[in-house]
Parts: sequence; C-alpha cells; structure tokens
Amino acid sequence: MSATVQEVVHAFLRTYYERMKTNPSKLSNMYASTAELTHVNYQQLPSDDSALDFFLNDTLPTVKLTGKDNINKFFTRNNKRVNDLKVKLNTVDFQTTGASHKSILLVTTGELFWTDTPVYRFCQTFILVPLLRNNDIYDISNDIIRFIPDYLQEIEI
Amino acid sequence: MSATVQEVVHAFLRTYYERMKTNPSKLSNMYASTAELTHVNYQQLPSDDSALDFFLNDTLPTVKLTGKDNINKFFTRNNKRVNDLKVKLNTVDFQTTGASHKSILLVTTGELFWTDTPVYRFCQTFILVPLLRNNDIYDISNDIIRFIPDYLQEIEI
Amino acid sequence: MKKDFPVFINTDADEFVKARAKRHELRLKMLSSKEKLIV
Amino acid sequence: MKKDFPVFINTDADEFVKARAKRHELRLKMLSSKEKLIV
Repeated sequence: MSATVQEVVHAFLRTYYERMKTNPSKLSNMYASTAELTHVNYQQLPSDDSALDFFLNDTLPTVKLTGKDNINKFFTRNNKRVNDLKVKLNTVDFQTTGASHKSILLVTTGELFWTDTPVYRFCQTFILVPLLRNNDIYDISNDIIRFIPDYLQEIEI
Repeated sequence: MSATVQEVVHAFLRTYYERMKTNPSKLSNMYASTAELTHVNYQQLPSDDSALDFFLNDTLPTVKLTGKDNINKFFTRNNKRVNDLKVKLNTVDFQTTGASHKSILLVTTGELFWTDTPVYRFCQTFILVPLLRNNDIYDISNDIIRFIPDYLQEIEI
Repeated sequence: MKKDFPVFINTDADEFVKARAKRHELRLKMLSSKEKLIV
Repeated sequence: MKKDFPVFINTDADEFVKARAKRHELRLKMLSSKEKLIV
C-alpha cells in the first residue's frame, strides 16, 4: 500500500532537515536536476557571529540557485553553517499538484537558529515531484525560504 | 514578446487581490477546474466582529477545498468578508516549476485585515499553470494561506 | 503593479496603520496579563 | 515523524528557549531605543 500524502510529507520533512545535520553534502541528492532553490545567503552573513548587525535584524538575506550542481556546490561550500542548523517546525500545510495531482506542494512555518544565534522566523515552501520510474520516491523541484520579521522591526522613530 | 515571469507575477497579484474587492464571485474563474485552495475558514469566525476572541488571537483558522465549483461556492458564500479584505503585501518570491518550467510557484508575505479588525500576518503560496491553448494565460492550481503568530502569543505564564 | 514593496491593495498606509495599532494594543494587553515571560 | 507540532529537529525545547530568549532581549533593546512608536 502506498503511503498517504501526509505520511510522505512528514517523512520528507524529517529526512530533509536531519540530512542537514548528518550529511549536508548529500542534501543536494534530494533535488531534481533542474530544481530551483531560494535559501539563506550565507555569503552575506558576517564570518564573526558576534557582529551585532547579524543579530539585530530578525530576517536573513536569501539567494536563488538553479540546478542540482549549483545546489550541491552551495550546500558543500556552506557545509559548516548548514550542518549547525536547528529547527522548530510549528506548522505544515500541503496540497497535491501537477497534471495528475501526483506532486505535492507543502508549506512549513517555524523558527530556525544556529549555535549562539537568536531565532529567525521563517516560511518554507517545497514542491515534491515523484520519480517516473518509482512514484513512491520524490525529488524536490522547488524550495523557497522566506524570513518573517517581527512587527516591532517595522516600528519607526 | 511574452511577459517576463516577474511581470506575470506582479500582474497576477494585482488582479487576484483586486478581484476580491471588485468581484469576489468571479474570483473562482482564476482557478483551474481541479484546483486546491486553503483559505480563511470564515465559518469559524464569529458573526459579531466585536467578539474579543476574534481579535485576541493573531492567527485565523483555515479550511481546505478542492475543485473550482467548491471554490466558487466558498467565495460566493463568504462574499461580504472577501469583498472587505485589505492587504499589505511585504514580499514576493517566485520560481518556475512543472515539467517544462512553464508554471510559476510564488510565495507572498504580508498583513491582511478587514474593516474594524486588527492586522493578521500571513504567508500565501500559489502555483500558476499556463493554459494549453494560450501560454500567456495562467490558472491557479494551488493556493495555500497560513497565518503567522507573533512570538508574544507563545509566551506562557 | 508597481514593484516596490510594500504594496497596499484595497487600502492605504493610513488605514493600515490604524489596523496595526489595534494589533499592537492587543499585544500590550496580552503582555500585561502575563505574570511571567517564558521566552 | 510524529505529527504533533511543534517538532524539534537537531535541537530540543531547552536549547530553543535559550535562542528565543536572545531574540526577545534584542527586541526589548530595540524597543527601548525607539523614541516613539508608530504602529
């Protein structure tokens, strides 16, 4: 019996976030060859975590990448940070999508942080596409993270 | 010359949110016949807007619907509320998706409110699929809204 | 659609500020009703 | 994966609470540095 969509979603999320911890260089294997990824722009973060600007702003810049090769280079290059990622998932919503509704759109919300950093609130959207040769295995075709500021950030003097 | 993805995204967002105001009963025409919609569960909101509970919680319940007919009934039934929706869009991210990357995944964040209510912070994800007969026209195949609580909501006594 | 965010739809900055002030008041009210903050 | 949220991944509630406390302190610091709140 095939897994339900909900079971696929929960298993995917566990695998995705845990692979960051255990083997970030293999994370790109979860992406389709033409996948698009919008993720934390680690290059724009200060190398010194104690930099005040890094903490004061409660959102992080993102960068957009296309293709499994570029995604692999990205996760390998930022291995240290990716490896240290810690996540509290608060919600997940999902729908089926694609021509035959065999793909899955899912949206998570939560907070993430790294050792010694404050939390960052985020919303992350994925599209999972089943492999042609095995409908029980899914590739990530799209992955967009967006950080959500607290409303206090928008208060002006 | 075809519009760029960014032009399609911006034109779509303007049309989508403005149609709520001008003609919510025609909003469902923007959805594909098998579209899935996760939207505000208006039936769970109190009919009396002054109810304190309605305001105190800074998130709203959602409901999931499938198919253009159900979506049409939903918007028609909740016509009064949908018609009064006011939105401040803060961000939009987008990627191409689907087998030939002709579909568009887009994620907005912002705050919405109605006359006499406080604001609600949200994240909304859409997938737009081009019509077979005219690739310049898109249907919504998926639409998920998720409300994001302020961190103060999670503080416990 | 102009590309500079934020974009106001069916509203304007003035009306939005009033709605956000309502949320702010509720947050302050909720904060003051908490005996201890666990964050 | 358990289906009850929140779910902690590569962390636990104790570590999360400390990280959120850091954010809370920054928010309070920012609030106190504002002369007037326009919300």
